[in-house]
Order: sequence, then structure tokens, then C-alpha cells
Amino acid sequence: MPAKIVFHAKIESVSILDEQGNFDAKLGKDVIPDTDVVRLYEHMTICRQFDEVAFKLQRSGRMGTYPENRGQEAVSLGAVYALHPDDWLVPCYRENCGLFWRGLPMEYILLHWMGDERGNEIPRDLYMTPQAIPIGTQMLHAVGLAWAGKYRKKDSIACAFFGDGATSEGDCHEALNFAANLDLPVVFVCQNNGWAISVPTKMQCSAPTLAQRGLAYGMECVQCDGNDIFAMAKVVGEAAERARRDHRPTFIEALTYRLGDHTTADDARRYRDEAELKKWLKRDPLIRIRTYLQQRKLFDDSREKALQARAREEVAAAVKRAEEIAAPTSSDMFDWLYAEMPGELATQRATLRTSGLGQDPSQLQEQSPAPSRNP
Amino acid sequence: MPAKIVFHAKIESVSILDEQGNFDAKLGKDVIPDTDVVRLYEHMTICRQFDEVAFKLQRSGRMGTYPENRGQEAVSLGAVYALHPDDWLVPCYRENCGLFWRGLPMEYILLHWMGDERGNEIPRDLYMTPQAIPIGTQMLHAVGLAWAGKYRKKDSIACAFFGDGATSEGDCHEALNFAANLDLPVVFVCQNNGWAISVPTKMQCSAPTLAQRGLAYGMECVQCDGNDIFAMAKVVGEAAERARRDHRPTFIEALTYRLGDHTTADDARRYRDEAELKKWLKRDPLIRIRTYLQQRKLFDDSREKALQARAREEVAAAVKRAEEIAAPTSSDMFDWLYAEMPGELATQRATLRTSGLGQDPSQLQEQSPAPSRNP
Amino acid sequence: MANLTLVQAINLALIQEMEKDDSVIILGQDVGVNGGVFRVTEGLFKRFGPERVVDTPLAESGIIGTSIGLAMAGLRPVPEIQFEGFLAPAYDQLCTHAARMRTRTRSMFTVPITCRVPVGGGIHAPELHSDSPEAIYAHQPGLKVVMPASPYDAKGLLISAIRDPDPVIFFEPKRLYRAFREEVPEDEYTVEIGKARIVVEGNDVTLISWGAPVVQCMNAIDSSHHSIELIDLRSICPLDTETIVESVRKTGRAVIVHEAPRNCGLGAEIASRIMEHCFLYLEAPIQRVTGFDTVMPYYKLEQEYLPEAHRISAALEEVIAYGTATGLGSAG
Amino acid sequence: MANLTLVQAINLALIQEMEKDDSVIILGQDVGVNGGVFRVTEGLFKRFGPERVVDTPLAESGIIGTSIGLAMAGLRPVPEIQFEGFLAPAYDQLCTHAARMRTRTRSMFTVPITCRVPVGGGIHAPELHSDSPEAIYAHQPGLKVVMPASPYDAKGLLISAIRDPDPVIFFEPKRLYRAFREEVPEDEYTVEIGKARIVVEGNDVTLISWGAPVVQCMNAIDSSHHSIELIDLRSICPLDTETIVESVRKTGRAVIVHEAPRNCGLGAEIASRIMEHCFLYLEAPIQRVTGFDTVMPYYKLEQEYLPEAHRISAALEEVIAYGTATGLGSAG
Ligand SMILES: Cc1ncc(C[n+]2csc(CCOP(=O)(O)OP(=O)(O)O)c2C)c(N)n1
Ligand SMILES: Cc1ncc(C[n+]2csc(CCOP(=O)(O)OP(=O)(O)O)c2C)c(N)n1
Ligand SMILES: [Mg+2]
Ligand SMILES: [Mg+2]
Repeated sequence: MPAKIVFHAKIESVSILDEQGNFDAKLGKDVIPDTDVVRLYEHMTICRQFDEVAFKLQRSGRMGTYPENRGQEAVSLGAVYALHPDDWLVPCYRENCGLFWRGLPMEYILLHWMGDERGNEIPRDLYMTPQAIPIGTQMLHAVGLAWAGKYRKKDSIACAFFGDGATSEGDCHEALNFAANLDLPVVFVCQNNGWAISVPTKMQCSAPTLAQRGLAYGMECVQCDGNDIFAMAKVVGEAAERARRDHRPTFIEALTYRLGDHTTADDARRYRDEAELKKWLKRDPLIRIRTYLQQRKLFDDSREKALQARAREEVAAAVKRAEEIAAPTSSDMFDWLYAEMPGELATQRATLRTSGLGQDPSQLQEQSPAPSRNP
Repeated sequence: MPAKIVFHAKIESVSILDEQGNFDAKLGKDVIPDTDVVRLYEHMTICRQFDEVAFKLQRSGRMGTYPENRGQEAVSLGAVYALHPDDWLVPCYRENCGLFWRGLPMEYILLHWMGDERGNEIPRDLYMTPQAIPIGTQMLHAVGLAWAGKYRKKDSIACAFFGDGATSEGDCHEALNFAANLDLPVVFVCQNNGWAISVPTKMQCSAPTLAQRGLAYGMECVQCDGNDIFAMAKVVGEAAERARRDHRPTFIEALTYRLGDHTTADDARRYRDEAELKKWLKRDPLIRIRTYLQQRKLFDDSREKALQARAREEVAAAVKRAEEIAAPTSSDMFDWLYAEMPGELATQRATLRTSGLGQDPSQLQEQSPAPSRNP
Repeated sequence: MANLTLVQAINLALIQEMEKDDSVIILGQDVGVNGGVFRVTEGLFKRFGPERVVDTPLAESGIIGTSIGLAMAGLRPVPEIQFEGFLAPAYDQLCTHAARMRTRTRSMFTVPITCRVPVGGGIHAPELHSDSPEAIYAHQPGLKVVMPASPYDAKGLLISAIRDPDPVIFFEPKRLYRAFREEVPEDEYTVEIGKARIVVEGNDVTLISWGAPVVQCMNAIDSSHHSIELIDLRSICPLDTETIVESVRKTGRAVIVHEAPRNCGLGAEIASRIMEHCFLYLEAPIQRVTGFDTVMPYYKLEQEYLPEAHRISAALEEVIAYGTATGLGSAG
Repeated sequence: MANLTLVQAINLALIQEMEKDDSVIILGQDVGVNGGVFRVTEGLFKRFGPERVVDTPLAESGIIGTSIGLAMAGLRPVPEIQFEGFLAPAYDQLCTHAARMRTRTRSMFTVPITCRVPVGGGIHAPELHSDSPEAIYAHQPGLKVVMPASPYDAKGLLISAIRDPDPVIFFEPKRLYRAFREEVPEDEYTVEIGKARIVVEGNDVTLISWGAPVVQCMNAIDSSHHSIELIDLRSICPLDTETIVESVRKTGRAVIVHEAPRNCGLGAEIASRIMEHCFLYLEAPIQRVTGFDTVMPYYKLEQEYLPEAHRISAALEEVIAYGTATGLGSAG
């Protein structure tokens, strides 16, 4: 058989609650109980409020660059909902909604974007790593975290989040490859939001799907509607189970969309078609889940009103907490470099200078000018 | 349709002349005319002799580390045979056979491993880049070379060679991704020889094939018998045509085997099963092509004898040429760094020192000790 | 003459070189329609089209690696890396290949790329958007490294870099992108790579810097009553030892200012060269006013990290005073 | 006590730390069955099994990146990078993450990895197998960098490195792997990171080096009739400024020797610190005997590139003679 087929593959795309509000009862069975759907909706609403307030903080000069999460909330929320509380979360910077669900106080994210490292001083029992600024690098950490869990025979796994752009970085490939070949329990969640700043996804991946990245590694891979919290929860739940049971990784492409600019430093109107945005505004994950609740009479306008008020309150309180934290002092720069501070650094810390340190003034008094040592 | 199939793929494996000498007449039709098969066989035989002699040169201290090519000759030879003379060849270090076919004088390879940069001073009209030592890095250069050809609206393409190990490097992924998304005419030839030093291929890729690496990029990909020169020529020929015609890249996994140690610094008995080696010795590409010729009476023992003599002669002559080249002089270190030599470097070159350069002795005479400039 | 910002001067240089030579092409992240995140390539996509101004995948090693291939084939690619922190993934291709290709092949292959990279702190950017890695690349033989501190030099140096037959890393101090304007000739001109510029002449002490801190040096000079000679290096590698040495032989004292951490920074190399060449002229230890030997902090503390004018002033005063009080003026 | 080569001393240290602490695991290319291309991990796979001695895919960024994750979870990974030339692909993970994680998270996450890397020239290896990139990593705050020059120090430093709560790059001078043997205690012991070793005491000049050139320095001393003090740094970062300064205040003269190119090499930092701290004691300009500012050549010329004993001797003689002839002994 000279030209035989040696490998077959197909990629599935999973959707449960679609844009029109249709719910696939079979696929969606038992994925999220109704009471949780309400809680998830409430949480998403608060996150949306957080996003708006963060944006305004930047605009009014109270915070640095901020990347809006708007429109992508269901991805991380559905994922984190489906995971165990001690599964590692390894985010990029559009996963606020999932991180808050896990329990991260909102002021941490604010502090981070306010240029304060204390925003990354995340309690270890939250099992999450700080936001990753260098794109595509954090997935390798997820692989290591998952590996450590396996080595210690723990039940925990790791879930890495990253964008479509991140899949172009070599580190992404190395992470997927390590996980696949070393049999490590990692769930890779790619938030395909259509853009990497101004560059459309097709320049990161001209293949029909991003999900098929995983085929290269013989990894399970699947596409799903990232604005559908049911699909997210289901797909991540299955991937997590596969990881826990078989130590096998999964690559998930979550189709979503960045409704805002890339960050507050960006202006998407320069490169993005208004029509595309309009189309996606209708697919807003928040609208979709609200429709679901309304259809089932699980939520109404009065609860919505109360929720909006609560959202405003909670976010305002978080802003207050973030802004009330005393500014860092210059010694903070030095105090966290190593477990023990080297002498030279201690001098720099004490003097806040890099010059003059060697000019021991006593030299001038005690010493006669450079004694000749030659015979 | 909630869980719809959004992508389908399959990988083919191509074989024309198999281990038993069976020739697939349909697939093999017009791939290599008989007269060329003879020439290719002769060339491979000479390369095999080159490999043996190079190995001995290392063992007798006349050359540094050398990576034997033995057993993999058909891969690069079949590929280069199928390409145009101005298609870029971007090799790793097991492509001697293909490079010599293109016209690289054998002494270049010797000089390289003798620790002499002149082994890389490859005439530009051979369209080949120097051997690549850092694994996985050269495929990006192939992408750039192909891009330049496309930009200049030339008909030429680039063909990159690399091992199974190289596919684990991030750069490999970036190269494939650039080629796929920017529509560049590159043929990627992966020599899957079973090992990366002591690490078996399954640690580089636990998927059923390495060929499926290409699926991640929506790239054409195919596996073929790398010890079958017909399969190589056919598959690369088709890929080259696709590149020239559509500017689309192809990923080819050539199944072959490293019959020797990794390099002369390695001892494969430490990690490799003798039985595996024995199995592959029977698949030696040289035996296979010889069988083909014998079956068709295109070659006989007397020609073989003459060929062996010619091989010894040609290789000995190459060794002589390499060894007769005068040793480099120390100034060679400096002369090729930049187009123009910076002043400080010229001083280092002239003095062969890095110390004392600033101690202008005239200072000692002309100057009185450090005049005070203060008022 | 036009009154341009540094961004505009670079933009103009790119336009002129691209019009002159069709082997010049631009590639990188967001350089196309978006005109670059700092708008340095604004308008070029429209002017030169998608074949010459190319948005690439998000992969720095890929951008530099393919640029190397493009250059080996005879083009003159001008890749942009978005921030200096993201030059790190390309470190391998730059140091392993770009820097060594000519030597390795004895000039059969060369790598005339100009890698543009915004550099340095001071703009309240997130983590890894404020570093100064110039010494890293200066330590790799085979690369050239430049960093202009003014619109005029930016244009002239960039044109030189693009025409240079070897790889040049062109660092653009982002803090100066729009900090001030300067008269810049509309015609093309070059500023020689490897030549420093004496910004202010003086006799008491030599102040040496490059990039954004040059402005801080100016501020320090403005507030001093001493006669300070300010040298803007412009080229990090090759380094203009001659200009530096000549100045320090005149002044007997030197202060070096840079944003990168002190340890193994370029300041150490400059101080060493001065010491080697001016040993008998030195009246005070050479001082380095630099970033601290700790990670560049998030932006709330970046001002404390950077070598701002007050720190430069303190060092200048100290160096000038050194030895004079105790009559040890000629002891050093 | 056992009479061990440097390779054996490292191997012993690995065994002892792995027996003591099951959070220590080894990962890298060919470290398993094959025992590493230099046989440094020989026998460990058999002894500790495939879960603790792990062959990985051929990807250096992957090796360091996953090690960072392992360390963040509380393990103490000891990744091996096969040659220093192939540390470059891991530069980004080392400098962007390993070095910054503690600072970025205010110690909530730490990265106690020990990255072992053979380093330096002199063994007739192919391209990119003979470089000395230590200054690059020293310039990145947050990393520690060490390089032993003897079996005794190798064992003690490696144990310190593995126990260190922060990332350490452990450079192993491959030219010394089997160059000589030394008595090494069989029990575990540590050599403190950040402390240099005075190898030979002397009064006329201070000779400073680390790694393989230490042996060349010894040869130069053996052939000299002067009283030379030899300091083996052992730790590149943190640097033991005190020991250096104390010595140079005694001798008034210094020569620094390293294999890396001179420009922006560690020698510049050391010379600068000496100049800053010993200005009034210096009787001659500090000299640097180093690799040249050109690409490390292929092996036919490597001996000409390396700072061999004759070049060290020449610099020593010159520095000692400096000033004495003309009576300028106290001028520096
Ligand atoms: C290594 C690296 N290169 C470049 C950047 C600059 N940058 C920040 S975000 C971004 C786009 C990321 O796109 P994607 O991964 O799709 O994530 P998204 O922002 O869409 O969520 C770029 C290029 C960076 N942060 N890191
Ligand atoms: C970046 C890099 N890492 C490590 C090495 C050391 N090394 C040389 S060859 C080799 C194995 C290469 O395996 P593969 O790509 O399969 O090629 P093969 O030798 O089997 O032809 C390794 C690890 C290297 N040269 N470059
Ligand atoms: Mg995106
Ligand atoms: Mg192989």
C-alpha cells in the first residue's frame, strides 16, 4: 500500500446556548444547575461593571494602561467554574471574570494596572499565577505547575489561558509539546477573540480553526463557542477530567470577541470594521445568559436593578480599597529581589544612589595618596 | 448542530520502492529516469565513502566532532534531485549527500568540521546556507529566503532540512506558522531518524506521525519513506511545484534512521537497542537502490568495483584538498566581523592583546602626573 | 527643514529609504494598517502597500529569523520589535545568527537588517515595557547598537543603519518619542554610526549618556554652575572611545548615566575604557548614575528607579568636589 | 575524601541533594539513560528513576519555562542546558520570568531552579559550543550566576545553588571537566554563593579570574617571579567586591582575565568597581585579558582567541612595571 493513510483527525465545535437563545438540552444537561446560572450571571454583570470602571480610571488618569475584558467574560468564567479550587489558573490578562470567581479580590487587578506589584501578591491558596505580560510565555509555567502536581501525585491540574496571538509564539508550541509528550494534566484555553491588537487571527493561524493546533501533538482538541458559558463549562470540564484521569492535555479554542479596544492605549477604529463589531455585540455573552434566565423566569427586572446597584457598590468599594493602599516606598524596589539582599544592593537601597558608593570618605583622611608597593 | 465537525484531515504516507525491492510502477512513473538512478546511486556510494573517511579522520585526530550521515543519504539527495538549481537549500548537518549533488565540493564539509570557517564560504551560486549548529533555528532563514524570492517575483523556493528533534524548538513552529500565514514557498523536510542524540522521537512528538505537525498551520503535510529515493523525489517534487505555483508551504516527514552514532562524540550503544539498528540496516537506502538497479540490470559488479575505486579516489582527493589548505591565521578571527573594522578591533588585531591598549606609553613621557584642573 | 518629533523623524527616514531602495521592507506586529503601536510606521502601509509593510504573526524570534533570511537573500529588512522587553525572544536569532553570519561564512552571507526597538522607562507602561537592554547586545560581537536622543540624530542614524551592511539594533527612547521637536532637514542625510556627539562643551567634568537620560543630563547641567561637558554617545557599539577619552583627558573627571542596572551595564565598559586610556589624567573615580541593580519596578516607582536629574547633579557635585578639599587633586 | 574530577564532584553533589530532598528533580536533553553528553548525570537515571531524571523534548525555552512552573509549585528543578550556546533560546524565560518572579509577586512565588550549563572554549568543539555568556546573565537582576574552577568548589557551590531559594545559573567550565582531580569531601558541604576564593596570596598585583582561565592564571603565576595574588571569583553574581577591593588596596594593581569578549564583559564591571573603591590605591590602570571583541572562532583558532597564560603573563609584567621606571608609582 504505497500511499496509505496513517492519521485521521477531525475537529468538533461545541455550542450549547446559541446566539438566538436556543439551548441544546441534550448537550447542556447537568452542565450548570439553574441556581448557579443565576450566580454566574450576577458575577459576570459585576465584572462588566468592573471593566467599565477600570476603563474610566485609566481615562481619568487614576490608572495606567488597561485591557478591557468586555465580551470575553464567559470564557474564563465557564472554565474556572468547571475546575476545582486547587487547580492552577495561569492567566494572561483577559481572565478577570474567572479570577474573581475563584476569589481574587478585585483590587488586585486594579493595583496591577496601577503599576503596583502588590497586585500580584496573590494568596497561594487561590492557586493562580500573576497576569502575564510577555505574550505566550505563561503556558510553559502551567505545564510545570501541572507536572509538579503529577509528580506529587496530587489530584490537581493546571489551566492556561492565552489569546489567539499567543499561539504564534514558539513558547506556546513548546508548552503544548511538553504537555503532550510528558503526559501532563494541562487544559489549554485559547481565547480566540479575533484580534491581536490590530492583527486579525488569520495572520496568527491561516488554518480553518485554531483548535487544530493541538493535532500537531496528538492532543485532544476542540473548538467551542466562548460566549456560551455552558459550552465553556462543558468542554473545560471534560478536559479537566481527561487531565485528572489520564494526565492528558487538551487544547480548547474558545471563539469569542474583544468588544473593546486592545487596551486603553489602542484605538480599534483604525483597523477594525464597524460591521464586525456590531455583529459581535449581538453575541455578547452577558445578553445570552440573561436571555436564558429570562426565558426560564429565573431573573427579572427588579433583580436586575438590585444587581446593577450591587455591582456599582462592589466595584466602587474595590476601587476605594485599591486607592487607599499607601503608595509603595522606594525601598520596595529592592526588598523582593532575592530572599537575602546582597550587600551592594543594600547599599543602593540605603543611599538610593548608584554613584559615590565606593568613595569611602575615610580614604581621604586616613590614607596618604597611593603608597608605592614596588620594590 | 451543536457539536459540528469544523475540520477534517488525514495524513498519507508515500512509499514507492520498498524494503523488499517492490517498486510501485504507478506512483513511481517518471519520477526518476533510469540513467539518473544510476547517477544517484553512484553519488550515494561516494557520499557513503565520504562518511566513512570523515569518521576515520575524527578518530585519528585529524578532524573534530563529525556527525555521520550514514543511512540518511536518500532524504537530502532525493529532495535536491527534485529541486531547481537556484532553489535555496537550508540544511542542518546530515544533508551532505544532497549538498554534494548540488555541487558543493566535499572539502567544504571537511573544513567545517575541522574547525575552519572557510568550510562555510559557500559560493552563492550554489544557493545553500551553511550547516546549522543551533538546532531548529535555520528553518526561519529558509522562510526569509523564500519570502525574498517571492518579493522579487522569482521562481525560486526554499527547502529546509531538519531533524525530528528540531521540531520541538519554538523556532520550528514559528517558521511553519510564518510560511503558512504569509503564503511562502517553502518545503520543510523533516528527517525523522528516530533519535535526537539519545532521546527517541516519541519524546519530540507523541502523535502518530511527525507529518501532522503541519496540520496545525493548515499546511499540506505528508509522510514518506525517507530511505526510498523515489518517494523522496516525488514528494519533494510535488511540494516544490505547490510552492512555486501557489506559494504554499509543505511539511514532509521523511522516515529514515541514523545508522551511526549521533556524532563521533556519542556512543549509541548506551541507549539504543541493537535489534532496532539491525532492522534498519536492512532498510539502508543504498542497498535498496542497488537492488533496484540490479533487478533491472542497470548496474553490475564490475561497475560496482570501479565505482568503489572512484569513491575512494574522489574522497581521498577531497581530504587532500582540505588538509592542504593553509591553516587560518589569527587575523582571520577579526577580518570578517563587520564590513568595516572598528578602530578598537583593529588594535586588538594588530596587537593580539586586549590589555595594555590604553596605556599609551607616550603618556608616561609627555605628561606630568595628572594635572589638577580644579580652580 | 521641518520641526519634527523623534517619531516623525524616524517615520521620515523610513519613507525616504523605502522610496530610494526597494530592497527595504518593514515587518513586525501592527506595523501595517495600524502604523505601529507608537505610530512610527504611520502612513507607510498606505504608501508602500502590503508587500513592503508587513504585519507578521506575533513571534519575535520569527520576525528576526525571517529577517535574517530576507537579508541573506539581499533585501534590507527593517523589523520592528514592539517593546524592548519583547526583544528577548529574539535574542537567540540575533546573537546566534545575525551577529555571526558574516564571520561564519567569511562574508559570503551578510545580514543587513535594522531592528527597530522602542526602549526605556518613564512612560508609565506595564511590566517589561521599560527596560534598557543595550549592554546585552553590545556584548555580542557582530551586532551594532545605536540609540539616538534627538530627532536629528534619529533620522540620520536610521538612514545609516538601514544602509549599513551589517545588523544594527536601533533603539528608540520611547520617553523622547514626542517629548520635543527639533529642526530636521527634509533631505536625506546620515549620522555616522560609531561617532558620539558633544552636546555641551565644558571643562570641569565629562558627563556621558545616551537615549532618554541625555535630557536629564541637560537638566542637571542647567541647574549647575560648573562647566560640564556632555557627550551623547548615540552609538553604543561601536563605542566612540576617542571622543570620550579626549574629553576626560581634558576634564579629569567623568560621570556616566544610563537607565539599565549598574551591574555589567554599558557604564562599566565606558568607565573601564576611560580608566585604561586616561589613567594619569583622572582626578576622581568615575561615577555611574544608573538604574539600580534590581528589577525595573512597576510604574509607581519607575521615577525612583530612573537616573533622574537630581541624582545626576549629586554625582556631578561629588565628582567635582573630589580631592579638592583635601588637596588630593592630583592623587587620582 | 575522594580524589575527583569536576564532573565527578558535580555528579556526587547531585546524588546527595537528590537523596536528601525529593523535591530535587533533573530535566533536560539526554540527561536520562545517556547520563548527559558530558556524563555529568551518569547513573542518576538508574538510581532515581524516570520521574526524577527526565529527558525532555529538544527545547531550551521549554526546559526553563517548565522548570519555572515546577519551582513555583515548590519543587527544586535542576535543568541542564547542553551547551552555553543553547542557553540563548532560554534567555527570555530566564530574564523575563525566572529573574523577576519574586519581585513581581513580592515573594508569593519564587523560582528556586539551578540551571546547569557547560561553558567556555578549549575543547575543540563546533560552533556555539565554546562561548562565555556569564556577563549577560549577571546584568539581569534577580538571577545568581556561579562558575566553579575546581572539583571542591563545584560540589559545594552546586549544593548551595540547589538549596538557594532563588534562580542560579551554574556554569560548568567544560575544559576543566576532566582536567584534574582534587580531594573532595564525601560528606555534603556548601560553598557560599557570593564569596570569592583567594587561590594564591601575593603583594605585587591582584589577578582576578573564574572558570577555566583560573588554570591559565596559575600557569602564568608559576612562570613569574613576582608576588601575585590570585582570586577565583567563583560567584559572578553577586560579586564579592570586598575580597577584590581588599586585595587591590594591598597590591595597587589588578589584571582581570576572562574568556568572553572584552566589550561589556564582566571584566568591565570588576574594573569599574575596583576603580570606584580603590581609586587612591591604584598604581597602574587595571588590565583586562579577555577574549577578543569578535565572534569566538571555529576551533582551529580558538587557542588564539582564549586568554592563555602567555597573554596573562604579558599583562602582569606590564602592570607591575607600570610607573616604576619613570617614578610614577604613586601617580595612578
Ligand atoms: C512577547 C510579546 N510580544 C509583544 C507584546 C505586545 N502585545 C501585547 S498584547 C499583544 C496582542 C496579544 O494578542 P492575543 O494573544 O490574541 O491576546 P488578546 O490581547 O487578543 O487577548 C501584543 C502584540 C507582548 N506583550 N509580548
Ligand atoms: C538549540 C540546540 N540545542 C541543543 C543542541 C545539542 N544537540 C546537537 S544535535 C542534537 C540532537 C538533534 O536531533 P535531531 O534534530 O533529531 O537531528 P539528528 O541529529 O537526529 O539528525 C542536540 C540536542 C543544539 N545543537 N542546539
Ligand atoms: Mg486576541
Ligand atoms: Mg533525529
